[in-house]
Amino acid sequence: YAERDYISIVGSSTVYPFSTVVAERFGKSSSFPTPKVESTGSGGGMKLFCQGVGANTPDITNASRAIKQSEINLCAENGVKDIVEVMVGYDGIVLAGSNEAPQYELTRKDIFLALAKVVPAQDGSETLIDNPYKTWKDVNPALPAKKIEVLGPPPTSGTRDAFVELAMEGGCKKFPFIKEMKKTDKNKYKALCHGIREDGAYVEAGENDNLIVQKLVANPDALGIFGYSFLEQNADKVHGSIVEGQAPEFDAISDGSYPVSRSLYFYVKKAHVGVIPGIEEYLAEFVSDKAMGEYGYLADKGMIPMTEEEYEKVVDTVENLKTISAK
Amino acid sequence: MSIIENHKTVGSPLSEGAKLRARDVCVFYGEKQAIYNVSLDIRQNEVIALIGPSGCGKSTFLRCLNRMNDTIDICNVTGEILLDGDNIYDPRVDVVPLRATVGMVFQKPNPFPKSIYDNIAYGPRIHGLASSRVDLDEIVEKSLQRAGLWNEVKDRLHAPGTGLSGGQQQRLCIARTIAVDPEVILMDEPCSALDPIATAKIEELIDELRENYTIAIVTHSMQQAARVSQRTAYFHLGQLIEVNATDKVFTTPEHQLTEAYITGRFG
Amino acid sequence: MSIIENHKTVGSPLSEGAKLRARDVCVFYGEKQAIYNVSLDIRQNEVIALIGPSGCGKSTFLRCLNRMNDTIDICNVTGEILLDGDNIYDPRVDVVPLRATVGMVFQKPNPFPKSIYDNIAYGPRIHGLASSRVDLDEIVEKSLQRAGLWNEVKDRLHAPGTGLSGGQQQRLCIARTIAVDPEVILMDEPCSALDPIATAKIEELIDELRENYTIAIVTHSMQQAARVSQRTAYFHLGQLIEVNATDKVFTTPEHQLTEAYITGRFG
Amino acid sequence: MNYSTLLIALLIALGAAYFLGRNRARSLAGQGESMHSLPTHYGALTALWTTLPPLLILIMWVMLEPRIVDALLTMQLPEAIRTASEAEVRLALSKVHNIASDPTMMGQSDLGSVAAHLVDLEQRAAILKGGVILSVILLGVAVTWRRIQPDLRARGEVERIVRIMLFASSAIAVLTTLGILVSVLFEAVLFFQKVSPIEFLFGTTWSPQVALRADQSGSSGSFGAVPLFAGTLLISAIAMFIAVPVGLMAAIYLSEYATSRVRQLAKPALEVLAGIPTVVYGFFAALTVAPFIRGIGESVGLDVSSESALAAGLVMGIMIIPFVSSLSDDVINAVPQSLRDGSYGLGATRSETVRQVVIPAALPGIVGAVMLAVSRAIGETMIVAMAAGLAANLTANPLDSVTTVTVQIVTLLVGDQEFDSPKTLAAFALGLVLFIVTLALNFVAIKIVQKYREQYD
Amino acid sequence: MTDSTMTTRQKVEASMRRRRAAETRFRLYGMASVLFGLLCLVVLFGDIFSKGTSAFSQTVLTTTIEIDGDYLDITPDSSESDIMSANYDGLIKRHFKNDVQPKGRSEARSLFSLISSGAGWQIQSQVLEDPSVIGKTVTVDLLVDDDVDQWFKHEYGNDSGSVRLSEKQLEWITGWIESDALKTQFNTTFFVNGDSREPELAGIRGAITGTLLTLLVTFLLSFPIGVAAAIYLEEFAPKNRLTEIVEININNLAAVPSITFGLLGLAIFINIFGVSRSTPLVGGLVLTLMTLPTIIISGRAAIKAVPPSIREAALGLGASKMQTVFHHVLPLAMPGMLTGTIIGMAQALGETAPLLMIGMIAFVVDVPGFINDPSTVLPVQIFLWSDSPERAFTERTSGAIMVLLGFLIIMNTAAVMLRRRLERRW
Ligand SMILES: Nc1ncnc2c1ncn2[C@@H]1O[C@H](COP(=O)(O)OP(=O)(O)OP(=O)(O)O)[C@@H](O)[C@H]1O
Ligand SMILES: Nc1ncnc2c1ncn2[C@@H]1O[C@H](COP(=O)(O)OP(=O)(O)OP(=O)(O)O)[C@@H](O)[C@H]1O
Ligand SMILES: [Mg+2]
Ligand SMILES: [Mg+2]
Ligand SMILES: O=P([O-])([O-])[O-]
Repeated sequence: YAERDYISIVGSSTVYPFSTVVAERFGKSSSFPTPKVESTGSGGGMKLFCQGVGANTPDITNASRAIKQSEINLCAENGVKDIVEVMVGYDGIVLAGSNEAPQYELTRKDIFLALAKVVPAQDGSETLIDNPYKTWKDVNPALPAKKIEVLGPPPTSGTRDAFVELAMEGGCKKFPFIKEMKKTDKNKYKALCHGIREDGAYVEAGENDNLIVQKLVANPDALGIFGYSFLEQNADKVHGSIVEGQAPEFDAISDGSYPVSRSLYFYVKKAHVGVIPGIEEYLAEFVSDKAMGEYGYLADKGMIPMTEEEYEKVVDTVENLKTISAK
Repeated sequence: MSIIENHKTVGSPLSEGAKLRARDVCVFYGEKQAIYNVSLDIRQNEVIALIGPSGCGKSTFLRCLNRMNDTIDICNVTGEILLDGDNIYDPRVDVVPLRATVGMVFQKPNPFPKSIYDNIAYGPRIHGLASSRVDLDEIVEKSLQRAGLWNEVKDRLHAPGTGLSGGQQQRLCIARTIAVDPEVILMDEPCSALDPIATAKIEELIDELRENYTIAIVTHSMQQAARVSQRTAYFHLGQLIEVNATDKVFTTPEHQLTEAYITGRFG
Repeated sequence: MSIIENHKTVGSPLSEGAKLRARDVCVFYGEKQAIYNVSLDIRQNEVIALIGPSGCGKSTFLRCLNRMNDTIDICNVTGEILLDGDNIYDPRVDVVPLRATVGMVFQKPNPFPKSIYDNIAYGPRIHGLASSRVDLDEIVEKSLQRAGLWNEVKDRLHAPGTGLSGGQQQRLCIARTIAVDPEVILMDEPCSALDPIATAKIEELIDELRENYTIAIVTHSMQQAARVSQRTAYFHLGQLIEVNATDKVFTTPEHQLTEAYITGRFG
Repeated sequence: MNYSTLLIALLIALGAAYFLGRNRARSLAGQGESMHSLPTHYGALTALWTTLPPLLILIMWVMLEPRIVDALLTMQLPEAIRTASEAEVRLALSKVHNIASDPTMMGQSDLGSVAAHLVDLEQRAAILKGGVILSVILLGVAVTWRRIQPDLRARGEVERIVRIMLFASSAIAVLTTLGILVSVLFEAVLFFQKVSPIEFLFGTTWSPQVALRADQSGSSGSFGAVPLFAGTLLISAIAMFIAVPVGLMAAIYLSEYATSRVRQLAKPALEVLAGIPTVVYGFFAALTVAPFIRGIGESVGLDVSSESALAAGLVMGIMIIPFVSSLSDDVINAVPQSLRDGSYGLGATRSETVRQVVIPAALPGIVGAVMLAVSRAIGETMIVAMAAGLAANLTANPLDSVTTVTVQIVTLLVGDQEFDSPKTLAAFALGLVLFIVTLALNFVAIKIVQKYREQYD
Repeated sequence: MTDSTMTTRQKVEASMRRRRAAETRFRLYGMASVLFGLLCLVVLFGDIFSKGTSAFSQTVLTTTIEIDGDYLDITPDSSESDIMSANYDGLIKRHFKNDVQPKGRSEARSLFSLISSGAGWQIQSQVLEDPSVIGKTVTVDLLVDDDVDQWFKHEYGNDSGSVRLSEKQLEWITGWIESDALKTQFNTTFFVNGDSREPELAGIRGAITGTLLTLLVTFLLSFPIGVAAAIYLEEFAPKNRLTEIVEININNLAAVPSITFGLLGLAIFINIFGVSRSTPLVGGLVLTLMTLPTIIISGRAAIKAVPPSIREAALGLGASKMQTVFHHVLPLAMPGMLTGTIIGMAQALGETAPLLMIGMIAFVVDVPGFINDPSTVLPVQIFLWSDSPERAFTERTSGAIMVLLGFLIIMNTAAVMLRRRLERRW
């Protein structure tokens, strides 16, 4: 097992832009080499992370979701017992449209009705029918009579999972009989709330968010689903739709009033602390106020900082390297 | 043995109403000149034999007559060649009908990597000479028979032409050429790989064809030249030395070089 | 004209202390048999001429003698061929020294797409026959001279061999073969594309080579066979019909087929 | 001695051995011996025997040294660590390595002594390695030198060795196939335990939306791969529809019509198309071609989705043009001129000659080129993912959005995955089926080539 | 139509109209095909160039700043690590605070955000280079933030709603423009730096080096192995069922999705042989597996195209099979093999998917020195940048593509020149 003197980080492509900024600053301002950050996706990162301990496995994995029990088990099987979970902040998921199109004011129910595979029949009965809606106006008379066309990530993506859970399910629950179903037939409930239509209204457009932005510019009638940082950078081209009366803005996401946002994490292999040089220092840099704080450079890069309270907890976790099991 | 740069051909190279007339033809391969100011007429219904030492330019001259030299990049032809009075080197001339009219048998047999049948049928097909399959079969059989190959290949017409013996390939190429029924036939040593019997067969064919066609044949065999041709042209180092009636050339050549060549005193 | 399946060669195909002995050689191209039970001895210092109608199997037989038939996938040889007493078809035999010992000139000239010089020098180079550049130059010049090509190409030794005339290419291939100085030389119609003078030159060469080498030559010219060979073998449809001293074959052939062939009554 | 020094030493040995062997053969020949082979063959033989064995040893060494060193180090570790879990041992070893590479840390850790031991081991290994390699080199020279006698069949031996090396090279390609098969098979079998092969092969709905987390859920997920194969077929067909005619005609034009100047410029220029990163094509397809097609479609009243198979296929076709054009150009160029002459001599036009003589003669090579292009089309992901979308529609309409097997494999593998979920395993099953399908395709292609092969000369 | 009474000449003449037309059409198709291919190339190049050229210039702010040793707490005699860790960012902030006098904390923040976060490192490296500047006042060209850079380079943000800069910020910038402090210069950073998350600091040197090393490994392995395999299969392998299966297999390998090679590389090279992740070595090995089929297939086609008479001539002279192959067949087949290699290497040069599995889709700042240092390659860099939110990465993506194409063209030119020398028709 060859020695390794740099930190090896793998994992989520969503966390990658933030993790790399920290890595770069850490490398430049400390005597340690710049960590290597791979973008493998949350699941791929976990797989590598849980392969075992030693210099040929990564020290840290980023994730755009919390670690799963099955992954914790896998890690344990391979001797990775002490894992430190560090929450990074929030990522707002926006439904954006071209600046040439009017801003939509949507509710989660609208989103659900527009994008679900099956919806409750229009007559108010409790029957379920294949999604019949062609235009936004069909969904909600207050909306423009534009064709429903939403460019979004494919089912393999974490962003999609989050979107489905936060936006679609949120809307889905607004139907009392469906909400009832959750108690009686959970599987059916989930299939219903999480199933996205496959008739072309929802376009699986890959995971390159810049591409979605540009496609929106080319096709002003469409909406696109992507992360807040792309909206922020491309504000001259696209705008975020208002969801539940709230535009996707920094503060609204931060305080939770914009409903479609998820937390980002990274996980540290505690056993590597002290073996691979610089891990503690890297963690310190990451949770420092100048990085993660409200006015930190991560916020500049589009990450939504967490509340003061949550931040305190994160700092505490890192300082004491509190592992998941000890949580 | 050096010869004067601008040799004047002795004998009777020119004749009235000829089918093919070459005038002052020079051919260059890059810098190197291979043919020097050759003028020669070839009459309708005659067989003319081109003879001369190896490398003297016989093939080169022959290839000029249907512009096969066009396919060699570095080859350059000057002068005029008239077929029925039209200059075939005129830029407006289409080489395709020209070559269909002036057919050629090459020195090295070059069968297509196709079946024997398809080798023969190729020409008639592209020119639309056969109106039906039966027609075509007939053309193929006829051509192979005239080239004396039919008996040897009739039960393997669909075997590849490249699997034939050297002499068979040569006859295949002859058959292929006569299958398109050209008016002028240029033959570059058509019998070089043939045994006496096959040779006799081809010579018979040439005799028979002469009634309707014009034939130029390159040969190294003086006997053959004597047997099949009416006139003989003798080339030497790219120059046309002498053209005369065949019996005259072989009995009383006018030019000393010709005499030296046919009597075998040379070099 | 059908012949008996197992014809017994007339004349004297076998002889004591021969250099090359073929015994019961049969050759098949796939299903098709091209040579039937041929047994023939070729003596040291003799020139044997193989004659016969086109497609009768002369080339095929010749190619057996240095295992060139190995290169044709579908070709299959049975029987024995002994060179100085060793069976060349023994699986342990290395064909490389065999072919260096038994050289071959092919029916269709096949120069390498290299310069004239490199065409000739190739053999001596791979066999290490020249110890220096000067040596090699000498071998090249000597070979070209013996093949009667030197004068024509001496000032363009570095031009491509493929840019030569048909006859020149043929002589190039002859020169290439004698440059490696083999013990037995197999020549498949070496003069087919040559004019009488060049032919005479090659015949002279053959005569000269005979003093030290063993030569088998395929030819369609009976005159040539008569001029250069001591013995003549007549092939017919894959069978060896007759082998006899050349003058005997051409004056008083034993077999009726031979007679028919040499007198030109045939087909 | 480190590896680069050793490699340089090997190179020097190679040259020296060659000259030694050759000169020995020469001097023997000079003494009147008749050598079996040329001096250069003896040189080559000596060179091979002096460099191949040490090279093999070196490769083994590279692979084994770390393992042996670690095994030795493990014995040095404190009892407590050694008897703890394997993970502990590995961690400790990593730490030891890190300490050893940074002398200032040596004294600061309880593992300092082990690290010192490691440094010592490494030094000794380096000396040993150098010694072994050098002696093997010398041994090789000496033995071969002694073996060089007039009756040594050097050429045969060299050729046998070269032949083995040639064989080994082609074995690598075959081993790769096996490796791929093995690495896909295992997980594909796991997949088929969860999803029935019947459903997978004949199902017409592809929607891998399955739950990955206990607290999360999706629809049950369906794994009918037919739409993926249909999509692959559609997109590849469109791509080939562009690439084959354009590529083949370009090859014909370049080799038969164009002047050599044009050919020498245009051919490499076209080859650049194959090397443009697929991201560029992806953006081009998604942002230029797709809206263009959509615009045209809408102007004639067609309903075109903004992601279309046509856009991806067209652009992919452009990308693989050089596969067809350059490789075909080479084989067309290799057809002997005498065949063309034969055809021209009969009065065929150029195009007739090309179509009926040249192309058939070059067919095996052309089919090879086309197969390579098809393969590339099937294997391409980025363009499809960016321009044709990822939705698995079962359609033959090129204006619809479709997806391909390869794209799904990639998205499944790079997306959020879980080792035992059918969603991730599906990638392997797809890989396996794709492998089998293309195998069948190639089988057919080879049979066709064998049937129509025309051997010239 | 063909009347049996017509002579051949008449029949041929009769067919000529159609055939001439067919000929012309055929020729036009050919020309059109070549032109189409070239046109695509021009369009793609034009597209990339129009987007990418601006990546080669960078906006800087010229300012005169005092390297205040007291503030930084260093003297010319301080140790290197002290000099390294001094607070240069603070110095710059203080400088602009004094210079521009922003009101309040949030205005100060928006002022500081106009200057690149790399500005501190610029000063740092200047001080490290020459500690005697400590205490002096120097004039420096400080990098500005990518937003300012974009706004300034693209004619003051011609897309009207360039809302990334506030009124106040624009006011300051306009001030700088008026005092001629803001200018663009050649973007050397782009060529000498490794990757960075700040567009104005990001460079491709690491990716170029990684690409060079990776392709070197790929070429050194795939070319000889591919050629050797092609020779073996075409010339030496017995022609039987088994070789047919091998042939089909190799053809099939070309159709294996490239990511699968990544999986294989992960399993074999990393997990079994212990090669480290993210290195040019493992990248080169994986790309070798991927390019081999292309080289083998084209190599076999090229060998097949050599006429048998050439082989016969050599064999007839007593050349061994091996000599025949290496002296005659291989040189004649070499142009075709090089074509395959050019295309295969071009493909390897543009590939990203298989590299994902072996950890080369990564953020690597340090320039790799050797084949076992962590590194990334150009197409990966392009892929990563194209997916970055910062707008300024768009032009850098195109800039990197231009460099990649330059790389490709240089690589191809070398091979093409070689090929041209080897090519001949017989
Ligand atoms: N490669 C081959 N495949 C199949 N049949 C062949 C092949 N080569 C020759 N033959 C056949 O074998 C027979 C003998 O051919 P061979 O070349 O030995 O004749 P030959 O006596 O040399 O004739 P020629 O004087 O015309 O050269 C012929 O019928 C020929 O068609
Ligand atoms: N393609 C070529 N490139 C260069 N020189 C050539 C070419 N073809 C022929 N030559 C030269 O032109 C001269 C005439 O060649 P040509 O082929 O016309 O001779 P030939 O009279 O047909 O001879 P042979 O009887 O040997 O076939 C020769 O010196 C030959 O070397
Ligand atoms: Mg000639
Ligand atoms: Mg023959
Ligand atoms: O890469 P993700 O797991 O964040 O989609």
